[in-house]
Amino acid sequence: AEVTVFAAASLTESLNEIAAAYETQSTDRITFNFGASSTLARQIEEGAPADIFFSADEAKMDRLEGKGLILKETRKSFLSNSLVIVVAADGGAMIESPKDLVTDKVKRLALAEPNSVPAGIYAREYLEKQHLWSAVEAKVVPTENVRGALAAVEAGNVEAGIVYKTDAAISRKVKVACQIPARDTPDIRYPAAVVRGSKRLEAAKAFLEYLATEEAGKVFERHGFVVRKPGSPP
Amino acid sequence: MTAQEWQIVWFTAWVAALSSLAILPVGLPAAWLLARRDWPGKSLVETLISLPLVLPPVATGLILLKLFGRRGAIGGFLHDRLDLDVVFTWRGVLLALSVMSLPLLVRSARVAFEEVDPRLEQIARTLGAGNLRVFCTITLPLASRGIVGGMILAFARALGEFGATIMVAGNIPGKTSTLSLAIYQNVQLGQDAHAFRLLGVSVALAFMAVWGSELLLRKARRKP
Amino acid sequence: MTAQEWQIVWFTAWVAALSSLAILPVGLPAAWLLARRDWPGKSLVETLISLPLVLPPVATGLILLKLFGRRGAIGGFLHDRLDLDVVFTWRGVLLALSVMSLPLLVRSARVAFEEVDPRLEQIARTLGAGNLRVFCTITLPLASRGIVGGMILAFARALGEFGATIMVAGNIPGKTSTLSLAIYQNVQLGQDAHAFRLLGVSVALAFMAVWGSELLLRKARRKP
Amino acid sequence: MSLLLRHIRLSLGGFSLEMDAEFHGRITAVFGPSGAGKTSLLDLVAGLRRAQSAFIQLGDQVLTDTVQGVSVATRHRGIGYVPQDLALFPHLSVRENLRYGCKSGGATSPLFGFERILEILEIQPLLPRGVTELSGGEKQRVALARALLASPRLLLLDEPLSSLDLNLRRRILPYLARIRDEFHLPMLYVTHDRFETLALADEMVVLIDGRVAQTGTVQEVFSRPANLAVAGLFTVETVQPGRIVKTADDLVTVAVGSALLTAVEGNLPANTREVYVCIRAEDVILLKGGDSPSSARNHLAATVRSVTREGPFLRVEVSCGFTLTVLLTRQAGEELALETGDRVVALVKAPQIHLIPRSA
Amino acid sequence: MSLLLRHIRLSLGGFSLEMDAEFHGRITAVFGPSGAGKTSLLDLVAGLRRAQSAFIQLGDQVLTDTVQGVSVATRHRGIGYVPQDLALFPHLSVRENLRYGCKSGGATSPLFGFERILEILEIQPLLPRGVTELSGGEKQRVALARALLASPRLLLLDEPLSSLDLNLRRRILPYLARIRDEFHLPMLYVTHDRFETLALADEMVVLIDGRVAQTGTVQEVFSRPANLAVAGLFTVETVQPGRIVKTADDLVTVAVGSALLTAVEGNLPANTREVYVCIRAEDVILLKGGDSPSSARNHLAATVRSVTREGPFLRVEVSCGFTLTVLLTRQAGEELALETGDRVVALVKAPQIHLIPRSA
Ligand SMILES: Nc1ncnc2c1ncn2[C@@H]1O[C@H](COP(=O)(O)OP(=O)(O)OP(=O)(O)O)[C@@H](O)[C@H]1O
Ligand SMILES: Nc1ncnc2c1ncn2[C@@H]1O[C@H](COP(=O)(O)OP(=O)(O)OP(=O)(O)O)[C@@H](O)[C@H]1O
Ligand SMILES: [Mg+2]
Ligand SMILES: [Mg+2]
Repeated sequence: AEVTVFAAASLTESLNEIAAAYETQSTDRITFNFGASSTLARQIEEGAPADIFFSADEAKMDRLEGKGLILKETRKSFLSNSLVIVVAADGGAMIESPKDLVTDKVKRLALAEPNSVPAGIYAREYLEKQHLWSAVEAKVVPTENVRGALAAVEAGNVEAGIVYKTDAAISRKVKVACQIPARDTPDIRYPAAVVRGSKRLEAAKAFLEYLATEEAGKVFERHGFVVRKPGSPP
Repeated sequence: MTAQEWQIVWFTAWVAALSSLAILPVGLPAAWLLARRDWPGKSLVETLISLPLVLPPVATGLILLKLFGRRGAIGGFLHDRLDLDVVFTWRGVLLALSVMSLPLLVRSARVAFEEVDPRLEQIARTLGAGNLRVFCTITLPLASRGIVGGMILAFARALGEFGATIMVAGNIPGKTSTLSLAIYQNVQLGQDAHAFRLLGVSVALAFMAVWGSELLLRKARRKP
Repeated sequence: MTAQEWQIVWFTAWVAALSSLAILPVGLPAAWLLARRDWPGKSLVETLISLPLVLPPVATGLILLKLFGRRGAIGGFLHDRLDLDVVFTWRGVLLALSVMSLPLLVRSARVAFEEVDPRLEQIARTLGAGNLRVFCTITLPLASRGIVGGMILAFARALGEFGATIMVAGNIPGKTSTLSLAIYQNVQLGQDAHAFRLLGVSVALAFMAVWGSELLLRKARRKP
Repeated sequence: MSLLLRHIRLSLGGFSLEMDAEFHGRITAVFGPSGAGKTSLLDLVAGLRRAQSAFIQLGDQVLTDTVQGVSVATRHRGIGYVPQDLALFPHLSVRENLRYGCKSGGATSPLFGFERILEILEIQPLLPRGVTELSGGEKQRVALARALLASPRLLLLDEPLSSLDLNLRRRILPYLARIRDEFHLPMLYVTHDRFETLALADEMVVLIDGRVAQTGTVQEVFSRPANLAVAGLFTVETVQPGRIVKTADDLVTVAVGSALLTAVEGNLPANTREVYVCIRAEDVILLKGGDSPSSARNHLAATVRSVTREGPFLRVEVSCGFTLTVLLTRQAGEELALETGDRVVALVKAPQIHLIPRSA
Repeated sequence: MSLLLRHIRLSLGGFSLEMDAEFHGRITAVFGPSGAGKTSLLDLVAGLRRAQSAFIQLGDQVLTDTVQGVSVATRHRGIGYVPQDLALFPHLSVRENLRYGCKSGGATSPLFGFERILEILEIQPLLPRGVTELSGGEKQRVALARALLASPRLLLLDEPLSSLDLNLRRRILPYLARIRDEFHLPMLYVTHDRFETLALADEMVVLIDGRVAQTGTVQEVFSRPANLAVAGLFTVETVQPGRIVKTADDLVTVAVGSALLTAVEGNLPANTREVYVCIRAEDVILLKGGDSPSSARNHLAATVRSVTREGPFLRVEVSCGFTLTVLLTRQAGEELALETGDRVVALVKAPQIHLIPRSA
């Protein structure tokens, strides 16, 4: 059977690798549709023929679950990520801690759109929790996605940006100035679930199971994700 | 380039070309009506036709998705009656590209039709030509420069279209992935080298279209 | 609509109109050269001009960002010498819209220039008119229909442009946020009601442009 | 085949064409000053312009009837049209232009055959060319050939020979005359050329300012222009105000300047007193030295005022109580050896003095 | 002001224009059959077409010299051009068209003044119109006015009056003549009309197939066409092959058909034997009943073959050993009461028999 997976763009490389491995041991074929989680969610809402939805944030998955578009019992979150603050690789701002974002060293801060894009939403929640948001809000340059934030830092028009740890590796012209400690960040999780109405239910479930195996986990970890141990708190 | 990349290139070239042709039967009559007839609500219709240009592509994509999805008014009918799926298939790509590039053809062709001297059409009628013959043998060839120009714009736009395509057809490798989507993805993933290679291919396709049309027009002008 | 939404509407209308005008001084001469002169590499230049149409908008946006960022070749110069920032300001929006809509103007104008009878320009010369006067009083008015058509396409495209704009100018509320960006955001959030209201405004703007240009052309035709 | 035009009314900006006429002739010349409405009339007959009111019938077929709402589509009218602006199809070659309306039906006759028309109009070598690569006269011939090749039932010709040289005209005119004679193909022929009219047309309509100033046979109109405006169109060289002093036996005596002329009354309205006297230059004969008996009624003693050579002719102005213009062949002139100041006698026959009523 | 055209060579597809000529006249008529290269010549002088080789000088100023690489820009040539296709600016009103090249300099002269030109050409009421709302003749007048208003140093007129009625022509011709006389404004005037040429031009160039067939004064060219092709352009009705049988005292005797004619030798190449004999119809006099003494050298016994009425003339074909065409005024014809079969005498003066060499 052919399983169609709607997955967040940031998972492209790891999922391609995992699918290749999976296809050597299964007769099922895996087809992907990569895009922004929000786009994928909209598509599923409009009846797109997806078998599995692999989102970059819980909010989108919640929305679909609320509408009864996924099989609740299949939903699992086995990946997470963390945020980092990036600056230009050469001559970037000297930032040692998130508090420096408030100072004059940072005149502008690039974030993925803090209302709709997961990375932006997480960053905003983090800053709010640290009571930094009100001081930083005016400096924020919202971009469409992580790549926009990185490009903005590269271009030198913003002093810093907040992106996923997995994304920071994309550009050689930026460097991680400081990691945001896992305890402070909101719970960044990548939930996956089988879509209701899937005509290849068994195959979809099988692939979803495979994604949670250790074998797949290694691939995810190689690409910078944090694999959550099964049974760790949701 | 990998086999997969070649597949994307062929698919893109083919679907973009197909969409530039597919919009002719709708676009040319519409353009002609706008150019030559006065009717109430003309400006409105003209605005509607240019909507896909005015709206952010995702919005257009969403509207198309709503209409052509299995639950949509048109998509439902097609699926139930003809067992035809549009969205997330190559047909969805064709649909998105066609809709997005239609306004470019219509406006170019409209201007071209307006510039055709009606006197020539009249004289063709005295020579016994009916409306269809006049249109095909006089109006159309005389407007050809503008129409070809519009088709090139449409083709170029089809090559570059991203927002509506990804909404309607997704980015399914080997099925709906176009050059533009692949470039986007490579850019997102920071694989600039890849992206630039594909950009090069896009540019080459566009160049061939421009150059081919130039040649075509020049030959058409020399032919007599 | 909220005050913030009004601000977005005004900003969008204003910057889209400005970009449609801003591309004239570059677009018209380029179109004329393409239409009237033969030079080696013409097809290449033509392809290059239509690049922003061919490439996915993000790619164009990325290239612009690289060029016009403070560390970019052009942006660096502007920042260091003139203390002028382009990206993430309204200038960035203007830049993105201009670049994205330029090919639409150029191709339309090119076709229009090609259709102008060179005999009329020659006779204007016998009446003592220099190149500039001939261009302004004969070529330009006779090509006006095509040029206005191209400007409408450009304006419409500017209203709908999304990918390049957000890359170059961000989506800074009250500063660089355009209708198109706002609609995108609403669509992504699933706030369709909001999105549709803003879509309505976009359409109204486009309608006004279409209708205004129609009126203008009709008056121009009646004037003599 | 007759062409009926009834209660035509057509407005174009400040201009209006209003006429009522019927033509039974084979070729009807449409004469009139620039801007008189000749082209508008042809457009109307071809169905290319809508009139406010019109009834047009060709033979048995009603082409246009605004009252009944009838309007036969242009393509079904079977009308060949050579418009003033020629309107060749710029994207087609000469051959394609000619083939555009070509009907195989016409080819049955050698006169209407493709080859024959090409030969007469000398367009064989132009066939492969684009129409933008033609000279003015070449374009005109192609337009004429194109209309003929469509084997029409009615030909509308708007100054079809205006930019051709004499040689070509001399070949084409007899050809058109043969088409007229052998095919009974009626034509409306717009021209400013008196000789073309004489050579081809049998009937004539004169339009002035959108109104029919006169219709009739060519001879009638040329020899008896209905009014001054019409007369002015045909080089009637002498036009002088006069006053009728006597009427007797269908002959009238008119005082012009200090001279008295005898003319035929014709159809002058009763009690006309004030008239214009029109005399065509070639209708006057000059005698030198002494008056000799002649059948001409008017013998006027005259003095030569000027002699101008005009191509093959001599234009002589004499004064004989008024100024009279006389046209002589150069030969005749040389025999008379006319010099300014010479005393001569001018002979004019009574029927050749044309009277047009004038308000005093 | 003289116009020099030296080693002109211009290729256009299969056609080539090659000429060498100079014009010192005030108005030079450019004559020639359709497609002879008249328009091409004017375009070249105006600088609108590039030649492969050309040297053009107007007065003291070299306009084009392909050897030296000189080419004065069209706008600095000071040339007023009324092209065959008129080329009015379609987006401008008549007034704006007229004002386009208007120089204040010209307005100083009443003859070149705006008002005066409008009056002569009758375009006052057309001023506010768009040029698409004009009739053919109206367009032509606007084009002429536009060229005049630019106060040029040289006027190029390509059949400027071809679609105007006689009345207008009769007003415009003297006006052009006055411009010629008062302003010494030279003109190249393309026309097919012999009368326009006679009325205006003093010099003439005949182009045939892109070559100069003849240049000279108007009288010279009209009375002594250099060859058959040229003669054909001016209605020389009788053209017959003949053979010179005797030459004596500048007079030659030519055998034509069964007749012998006496002609002036003129500048025939020595030892010419085979010739064409050209006789203009209006140069022949017919006498009826008996031969009477006359100064004419050639008295030919003839039989009337046909009599055709042609407007104000009678065209009579007689056979006198060969076929001879004669043109008479209607008057003269009626006096002779000619009938087919009548025996007459045809008189032709020796200088009016024109001989053109022919290869046997
Ligand atoms: N579109 C128009 N709008 C207004 N007036 C017009 C229009 N077209 C023609 N006319 C006027 O109508 C009148 C008749 O025009 P038409 O072309 O029939 O004249 P014509 O007899 O053919 O003249 P010509 O011999 O100069 O060609 C003219 O006075 C002209 O100015
Ligand atoms: N663009 C062209 N390509 C090829 N041949 C051409 C082109 N333009 C003109 N010709 C040819 O050149 C010759 C001269 O043309 P030109 O227009 O000078 O003639 P003309 O003497 O003005 O004739 P007319 O009296 O018919 O206007 C013609 O035989 C014509 O067919
Ligand atoms: Mg006309
Ligand atoms: Mg010509």
